[in-house]
Amino acid sequence: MKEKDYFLDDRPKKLSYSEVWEKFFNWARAQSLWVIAYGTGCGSIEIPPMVTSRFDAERFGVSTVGTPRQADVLIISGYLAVKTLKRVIRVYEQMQSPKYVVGLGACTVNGGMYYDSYNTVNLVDLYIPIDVYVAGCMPRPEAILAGFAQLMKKIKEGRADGWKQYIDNLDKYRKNQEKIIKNWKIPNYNW
Amino acid sequence: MVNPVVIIAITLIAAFSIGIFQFLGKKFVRGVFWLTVLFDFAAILSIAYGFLTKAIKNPIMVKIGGFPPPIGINLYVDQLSAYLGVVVFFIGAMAAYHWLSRGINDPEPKALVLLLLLLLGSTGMIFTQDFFNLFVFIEITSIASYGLVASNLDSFSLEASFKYIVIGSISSTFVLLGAVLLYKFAGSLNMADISAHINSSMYSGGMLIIISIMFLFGLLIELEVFPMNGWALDIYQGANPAVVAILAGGIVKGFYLVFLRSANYLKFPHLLKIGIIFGLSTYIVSQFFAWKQKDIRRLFGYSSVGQLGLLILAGAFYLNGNLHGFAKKYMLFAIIFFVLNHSFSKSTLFFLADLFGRRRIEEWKGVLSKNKLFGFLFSTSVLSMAGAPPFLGFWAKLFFILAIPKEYFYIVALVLIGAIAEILYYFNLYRIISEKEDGIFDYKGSIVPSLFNVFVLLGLSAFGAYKFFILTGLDIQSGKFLAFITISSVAVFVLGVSRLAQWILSLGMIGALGFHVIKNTSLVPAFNIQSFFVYLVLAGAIMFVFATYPLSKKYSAVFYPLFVFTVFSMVGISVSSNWITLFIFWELMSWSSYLLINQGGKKAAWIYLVMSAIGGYGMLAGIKLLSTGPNLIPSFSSSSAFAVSAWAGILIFTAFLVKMGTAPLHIWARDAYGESPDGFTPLLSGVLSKMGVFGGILTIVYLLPHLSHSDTILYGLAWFGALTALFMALLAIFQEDVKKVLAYSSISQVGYILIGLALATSLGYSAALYHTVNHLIFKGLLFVAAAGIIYRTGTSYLPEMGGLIRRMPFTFLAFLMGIITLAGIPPLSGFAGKWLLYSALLEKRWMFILLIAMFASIVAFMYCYKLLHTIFLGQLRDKYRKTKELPLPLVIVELVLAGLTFAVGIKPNLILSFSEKAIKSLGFTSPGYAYESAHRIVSKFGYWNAYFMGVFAVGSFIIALILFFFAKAKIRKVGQLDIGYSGEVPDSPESVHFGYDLYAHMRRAVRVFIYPHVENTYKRIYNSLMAFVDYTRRFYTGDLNTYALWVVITLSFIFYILYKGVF
Amino acid sequence: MVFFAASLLLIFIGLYAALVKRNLIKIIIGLSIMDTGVNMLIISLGFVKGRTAPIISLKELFKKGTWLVDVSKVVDPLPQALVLTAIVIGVAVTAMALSVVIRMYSVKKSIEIDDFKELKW
Amino acid sequence: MWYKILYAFLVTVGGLAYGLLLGGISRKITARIHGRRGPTVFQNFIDLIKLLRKKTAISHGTMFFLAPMFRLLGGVGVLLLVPIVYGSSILSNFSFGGDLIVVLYFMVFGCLGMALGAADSGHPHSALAPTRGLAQMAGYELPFLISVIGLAIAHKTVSISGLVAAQQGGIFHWNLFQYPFLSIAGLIAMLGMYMAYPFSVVMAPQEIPVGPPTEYSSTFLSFMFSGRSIFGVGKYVLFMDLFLGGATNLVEAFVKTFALFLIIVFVTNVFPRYRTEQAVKFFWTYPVVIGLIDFIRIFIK
Amino acid sequence: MEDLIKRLESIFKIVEKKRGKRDNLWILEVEKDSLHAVLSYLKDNESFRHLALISCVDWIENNKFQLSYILWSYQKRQNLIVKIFIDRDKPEFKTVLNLFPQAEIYEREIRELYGVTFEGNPTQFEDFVLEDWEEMPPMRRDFDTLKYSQEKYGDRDSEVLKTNIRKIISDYTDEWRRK
Repeated sequence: MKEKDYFLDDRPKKLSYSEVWEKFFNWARAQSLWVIAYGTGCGSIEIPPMVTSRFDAERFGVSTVGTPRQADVLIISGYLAVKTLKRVIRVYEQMQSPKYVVGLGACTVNGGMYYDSYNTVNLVDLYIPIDVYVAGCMPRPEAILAGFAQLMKKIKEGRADGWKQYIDNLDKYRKNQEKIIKNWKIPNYNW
Repeated sequence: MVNPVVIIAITLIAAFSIGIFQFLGKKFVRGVFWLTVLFDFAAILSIAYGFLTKAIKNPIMVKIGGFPPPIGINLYVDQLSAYLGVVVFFIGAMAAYHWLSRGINDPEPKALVLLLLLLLGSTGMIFTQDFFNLFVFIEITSIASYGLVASNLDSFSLEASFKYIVIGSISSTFVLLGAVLLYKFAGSLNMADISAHINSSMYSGGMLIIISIMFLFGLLIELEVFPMNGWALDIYQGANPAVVAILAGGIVKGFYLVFLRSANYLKFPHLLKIGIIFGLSTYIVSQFFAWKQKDIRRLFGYSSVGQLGLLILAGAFYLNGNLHGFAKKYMLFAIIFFVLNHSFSKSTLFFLADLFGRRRIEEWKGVLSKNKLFGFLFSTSVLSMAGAPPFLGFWAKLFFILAIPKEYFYIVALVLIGAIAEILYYFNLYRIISEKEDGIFDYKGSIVPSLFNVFVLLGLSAFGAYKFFILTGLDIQSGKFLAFITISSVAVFVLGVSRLAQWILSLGMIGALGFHVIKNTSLVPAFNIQSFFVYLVLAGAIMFVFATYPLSKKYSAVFYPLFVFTVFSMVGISVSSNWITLFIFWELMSWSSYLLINQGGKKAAWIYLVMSAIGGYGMLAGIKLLSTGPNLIPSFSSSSAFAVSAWAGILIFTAFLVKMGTAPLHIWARDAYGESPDGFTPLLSGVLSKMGVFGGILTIVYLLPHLSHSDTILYGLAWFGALTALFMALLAIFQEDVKKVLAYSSISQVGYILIGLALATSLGYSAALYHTVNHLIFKGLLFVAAAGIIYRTGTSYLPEMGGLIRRMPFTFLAFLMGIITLAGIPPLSGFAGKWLLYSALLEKRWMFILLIAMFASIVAFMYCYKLLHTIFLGQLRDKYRKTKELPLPLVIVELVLAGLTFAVGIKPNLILSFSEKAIKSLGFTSPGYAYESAHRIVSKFGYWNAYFMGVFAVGSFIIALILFFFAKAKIRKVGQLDIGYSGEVPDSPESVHFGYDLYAHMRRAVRVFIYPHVENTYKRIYNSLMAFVDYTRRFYTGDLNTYALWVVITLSFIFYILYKGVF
Repeated sequence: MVFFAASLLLIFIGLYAALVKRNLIKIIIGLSIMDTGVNMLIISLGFVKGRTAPIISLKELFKKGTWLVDVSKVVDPLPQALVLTAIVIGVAVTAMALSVVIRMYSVKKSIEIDDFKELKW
Repeated sequence: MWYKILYAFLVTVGGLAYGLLLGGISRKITARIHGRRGPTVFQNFIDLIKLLRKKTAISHGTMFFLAPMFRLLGGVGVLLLVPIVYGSSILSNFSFGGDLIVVLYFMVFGCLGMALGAADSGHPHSALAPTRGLAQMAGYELPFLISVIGLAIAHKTVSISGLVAAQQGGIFHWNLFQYPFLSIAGLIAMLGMYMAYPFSVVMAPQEIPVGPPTEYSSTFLSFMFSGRSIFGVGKYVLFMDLFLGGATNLVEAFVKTFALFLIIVFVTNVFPRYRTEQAVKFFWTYPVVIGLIDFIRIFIK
Repeated sequence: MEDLIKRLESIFKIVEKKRGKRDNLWILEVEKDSLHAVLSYLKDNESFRHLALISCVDWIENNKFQLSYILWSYQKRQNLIVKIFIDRDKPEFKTVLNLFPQAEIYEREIRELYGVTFEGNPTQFEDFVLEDWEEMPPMRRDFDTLKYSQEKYGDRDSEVLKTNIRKIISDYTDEWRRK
C-alpha cells in the first residue's frame, strides 16, 4: 500500500450509456429532486420558506438531504468567495451524476452588487456548470420554485447536462478554478 | 550404624578443639568444622537409612555409663528423631556453607564453635530421654543461638539477641521448674519412666497439671506461639539470615519434636485445646499480620511462625485428636511434610534474602527477570511454601485437611482462610519480584546451598505426591497422569532449546495425547461427559498452541512448558473420577495458569490467584464436608451415599463459579483476560473457563440431587447466570481495550452456559454443552484474532485502531463471522445455542430469567458492533498503512474456526451429536429436542430449520448481488478521506475516525448499573482488612517489657482456661 | 514451705524486673534473681529437715572409714547435682547477656530499652 | 418447493410495493398535518427509480459494497419468515424455517449489515448513528421481549403460526384484548423499532445527515431504501400476527397492517424527539411497567 | 463616567476625550505607549472586562492607522473606546493578548485586512477570511478593488450576459404564455 492514498488518483472516465429508457428515467429524475443547499450567502435564508408549509417544494418532489452523496441539486445561494468556492467545488464533485446546479441571485450571475469586491467570484459558471440561474437580489421563494420548474423542464428535455459537460471539459474548468485558487489543496478526481 | 552418643561427643570435642586450637589457622578450623559436620551428618544419615530400610526395627536406646534407664541418663533415637536429625544437620551444613561463602563478619572460629554447639544442642535435645538433660541441651542450644543471633554485631541483631536472651531465660526457667517439679512429683527424670507412672486421671486436680503446664509452656515460648512471639519475629528480621535459616529450618523443629514428645510422655490431656487455641491463633494471626509487612525477612518470619502454628495444631491432633486409621496416618504425613517443606523452602528463602541483601520488598522489584536461576529457586520455594501443587506444601496441606475430623470443620475453614491470606501476601511479594525491570543483579556468596535445598525439595515433592497417591488409595491412573504432566512439561522446558523447538514439542505432546485418547480407550472408556470435555480441551489446546508460534518470541522460556502443564491438567480434571483428584488437577490448572497470566499482567494475575484460591479452597472445604466415615475420598458416583448439607454443594460450586467468572466472583476476569499473554488468552477463555462448566455439570448431576434445597440452589444459580450475562455485557460495551471487551463478553457468555446448567433439564444441558463448544469456537477465534492484531499493531487500545479491514481482509472475514456467531444471529452457529437455551427456559417457565437472558443478548450487539467498527472499519491510520495480514498460523486457525462456525451453523448436528451422547451418559433418555425432518429441530415450544436458514441466507444474498449488477451505475472506489464532510477535506484519518467512547449516550442511561459496585466492595473489604491488620500488628511493639508481659498473661490465661474449664 | 515461698518470691521479683525495668542491666539482674529463685526451689525440693548435705567430707571419710553414706541421714543428692548444672548454665546466660549488652552499648551508647525498639510490627 | 420460491418472489415484490406506498402515504399525511399539499403518494416509487438509475456511484470498500445486500436480505428474510395470511400455504411463506426466536434474531441481520457498511465508509457520522441505533435497540427490546415472552408462555408456543392460531375465533381472542398490557408494551416498542419520531435520533437528519447511509448513493441507496421498506412491512406483519390476531385473508392483512401503520404515523407527527438516553430510559420505565402487569399475571398463572 | 475620566486623567495622559453618540459611550485617545497600562487599569480597577472589538481605520491623509479598542463594562453598562494612532509606514503594534484572550482573533483580522502586525500574537499570520491572499491588504485605502476584481475574476462579456438573460426571460415568458 502506498504511503498515503487518502484520495483517488485516476481521472473519471467519460460516461457512455444507452439511451433506451432515458426519457422515462429523466422524468423520474425531474420528479425527484433532492437538494443540498449550500448556504454561501444571503440566499440561504430563502431555502427554508421554500421547503416548508408556505411554498411547499415537496409537492414537486423536491426535498432536502444533508449529504452531497445523495443529492441531485446543488443550490448556490448567493455570492461566492474564493474560500467558499473551494468547498462548493468539492461538494459538487462529491455529488453523483446526474447532478444539477442552481445559482441563486445576481451575485452568481455577474457578481451583482459586489461586482467590484476583492473577494466575490463574479462568474460562477466559469468554475462549475450552472444549469439554471435564478436572478434577483435576492429571488423570492416563488422565483426559486420557478427556477426549479425550469430545471425540471430542462431535465425532462434532456438539456440539463451540466454534469456531462463538467466531466467532458474538466481540464477547462480546472484551469479556471486554479487560476483564482492559488493554493490548490483540493484533491483531484475523487468522486 | 553409629552410636548416637558418639555424634554428641565428637561434636563437643570438635567444638572445644576449635576453641582451643584456633591459633592453628583458618584451614584447621574449617577442616575440623567440616569434618565434624560431615561425620555427624553421615552418622545420622546411616541411622536414618537404617530406619528407612527397616534394618533397624526398634528405636535405639543408648545407656550412658551403662546405667539402665530410670537411673542413668539415656538417649532414645526413634525413626522421627533420626529423620529430623538428618534435616537439622543438612540445613545446618547448608547454612554454614552459605555463611562461609558470604564471609563471616564475626571472628570465624567463634562462630563455628557456636554453630557446632547449636547443632550439638539440638541433636541432643532431639535424642535425649531425660527431662533435665533436655533442659541442659535446650540451654546449650539457646546460648549458642543467642551468640549466633548477635553475630552480626549491628544494632538490629544485638537487639534481637537481647530480646531472645530475656525471653529465652524466662522460658528455660519454666522448663527447669517443670523438670524439677516433675522430679519431685514422679521421683524420676526419665521420660519413659515418668510416663509409666502417670495416668490421665492424675490430671483431675493437683500438682501434675501445673507441672506439665510449666514445662510445656516453656517449650511453647520457644515454639513462638501467638502472643509470645514478638522476639522470634525480631530475630527473623534482625539476625543474620544464615543463622535464621538454621534456626527456622532446623532448631525450631527440634523444639517442636521435643514439645510433642514431652506432651506425649506426660500424657497431657489438654493438648488438643492448647494446640487449637495457640496453633490456630498463631497461624491465622501471623498470616494476616504479614500482609502489611514491608521487610522481606520479617515477612518470612511471619510465615515461619504461621507454619509453626499449623504444626502445633497438626501435632495436637495427631496426639490427642482421637484420630484413627487413615486419619492418623494422614496427619503424621502432614506433619512430616510440613516440617520438610518448611525446613527446605524457608531456609532457601532466607539464603536468597541474604544473598540479595535488600530488605525492603520494593527493592526486590524485577529480581526474577534479572537472574533466571535465582528466580527459579525463589519461585519454587515460594510456591512450595504457599502450598502450590505439585510441591510438597500442597500435599502436606491436603493430608492435613483430610485428616482433621469432620466435627472440627471450623478448623478446616479457618486454616483454609489462613492459607488464602498466605497466598495473598506471598504472591503480592511474587508480583513485585516478577515485574519486568532492567538492571544489573549481583549477589555476594554462593547459590549452591539454595540449589541443594531446592533439589531436595523437588525430590521430596515427588515423594510427597507418590506417598499421597499410595496412601489415599486414589486411582493410580491419576497419579501416573500427574507424573506424566510434570515430566512432559519439564521435557518441553529442557528439550526446547528454542521457541520453535518448544512449539513443536508442545504441539507434538498435545497431539500425541489426543491420539492416545482416541486410540486407547483406557483413559476415556465410553463417550460420556468426561470424554466430551477431554476432546474439547485437546481440540482447543492444539489449535491455540498452533496459533501461538508467531507470538512466542516475546514470551519467556517457561511459556510453553506451563502451557502444556495447564492443558494436561485440564485433561486431568476431565478424566478424574473423584473429588480429590478433581481438586488436585484443579489446583494444578489454577497455579499453572496463574504463572502464565503472570507473564503478562502482574496485578491481574495476583487477583486471579487469590480468587482461584478462594474458589479452590472453598472446593476443598466442600469436599471435606462431603467426606464422611471411613471413606475419606468421595468419588462422584458415590456422592449419593452422603446425606450432606447444602453448604457442601455451594462451597464446591464456588470454585467452578470463580473459573466461570460468575457475577460476584468475576473481578479477576477482566484484567486476567486483558493482560495475560495474548497466546494464552484464547485457552483461558475458550477452554479453561469451561472447566468450571464441567465441574458445574458434575456437581449438579451427582451432588445436588442429594442435597437439601437443591431446587433453590439451582434457581439461584440460574439467577446468577442471568445477571452475569446481563451485567457483564453491559460492562463490556464501555471497555476500550479489545481484550477486555472480549473478557467481559466471555464471562457474559459463560453466564448463559450457567443458566443452561442450572436448568438441569436435558434441553438445558444440550444448550449448555452446545454453547460450551460454540463459545470455544468463536471466542477462541476472536481472541486469536485479537492476539494477532495486537501483535501487528502493537496496541490493544481500541481507539488506536481502525480501518484494518484494508490490511487484514481474512482476519476481518473471520472476525466478522465470529462476531455474528457471538451475537447469535442466524445462519451461523451462535444462534443454535441461543435457541436451545431459550427453548429450555420456556419449557421450564423461568420467564424472568428468559427475559434477562434474551435482553443480555440484545445488549451484546452493542459491543459486537463496537469491536468490528473500532478495529476494522472507519479510517485506517497512517501508522498501520504498512501493516500486514496476520501471520500464517493465526490466519489458519482463524479461518478453520470461521469455517467451523459456518458449518455448524448450517448443520448443528456436528456438535449436537456429541452433546447428545454426553447427555445420555448423564442418565437422560433424550436430548430434549427432536428432529422432525432431517434438518428441522423441534422443541416443545418451537421449531427451527438451520439448514434452510443457511441456504436461504446465502441464496438470497447471491440473488441480491445479481440484482445489484442489473442496476447500471458506474461504481468507483474512492479514497478513505473522500467523505461528504461539508465541503471540507479532512486533514488526517484520526480527525474523522469515531473510535473512542462509542456509547457515551448509553453510559448516561445506565450509569447506575455500570458503576463498579462489586469491585469496589472487594476493594473496600481488602482495604479495611489491610487497615485493620496494619493497626493490630502494632501488637508487636518491639518493646521487650511488653513481650515479657505477654508471656505472663498467656501463662495466666492457660491456667485460667484449664482450671475453670472454660472452652 | 518457707523456702518454697521465698524462692517463688524471688522468681516473681525477677519476673517483675524483666517486666518493668527499662535498663538492660537491671533486666539481667532480674534474670539472675529469677535463676537464683529457681535454684533455691530445686534445693528446697530435695531438702529434708535434719539431714545433711550429700557430700562426703574427708573428715567424715576418716571417721567412718567408708565411702558409703547413710542414705537416711542425707538429703536427696540429685537436686543438688541439678542445681550445680543450673547455676553453671545461669552464669553462662548471664555472661552472654552481659557481653551482648556491652556490644549494644558500644553500638548505641545506651543501655535503655527505649533505644532498642527498632525491630517491631 | 420450487413454487414456494416463486411465491416468495411475488411476496417480496408485493411487500416492496406496499412498503413504498405506505412511505408515500406517510409523507402525504405529514404534509397535510403541516398544512402542505405534499408529494404524491407514489413519490417513493419515483425516488427509488431515480436512485436505481443514477449514473455513478462510489464505494468505500468491500463491506460498504456488501452492506446494502445484507440490508435487503435482512428485510426480505423477516418478511418471508412470518406468515402473512393464516392458513394459506402460499402466504405463509417460509415460516417453516423458524419460529419467533429465529425471526427476532434475523431482524438484526440487516441492521448489522447496514451498520457495518456505514462504518466502512469512514464517515464519523455514519458510525455514530449505529451506536445510537443499538443503544435505542437495547431500549425498546426490553418491553418487546416482555410482550413476546409473555405471549409465548401464555400460549405455550413460540411458533408464529401457533400464536396466530391461538388468537382465532373472534376479535376478543386477539392478544390486544386478551393481554392488553403486553400489547401496549409491544406496540410502544414498535414505535422505537420503526425509529419514528419520538425515537428518531438514529437518523437525526439535522445533526447526523440521514444516519448510517450518509455516504451511500445511487444504487446502493436504492437497495437500502427498498430493504427498509420491505423490513417495515415485515415488522407490521409480525406485529399483526402477535397482537392483532393475524389475518385470514389478504384484505384483512392489509387493513390490520394499515392500522398499525396509522398508529406510527400519528405518533410520529405529534411528538418531538428524544435524545438517546432519554429514549432508553423511557423504554425501560413506562412500557416495562405496563408490560410487567400482564407478565406477572402470566407468571403466576 | 466623568469621574472615571477624571481618575484616568490623574494617572494617564489623555490626548483627547469626547462623548459618543450614545450616553453610555465615551471615546478616549491615549498615547500609543500607555495603551496597555490604560487597558490594564480599566480592566482591573474599573470593571471594563469585556473587549468587544478592535477596529482599525486607515487615515491615509495623515499617514496613520487608528486602532480602536472597544470596551464594555457589565457593571457600569458603559462602552468605552480607547483609540491610538500608529504610524502607517510602520504598521506594528504590541498585542493585548495578555489582557484579553479574545484579542487574538481581532488582531488576526486586522493583520489580514490592514497589514498591521501585532508583536506577541502567535496566530496572527494564519488565514482568517482570505485564503492564500498575496496582494496588498485589501482594506487599505490605496488598494484598488475594482481593478483587482476585474483582473482576477473577470467581467462577463456583456453580449453573453445579455443573451443569457434574454434566454432566461424568454424561458419564463414561454412558461407563462403556455399557462
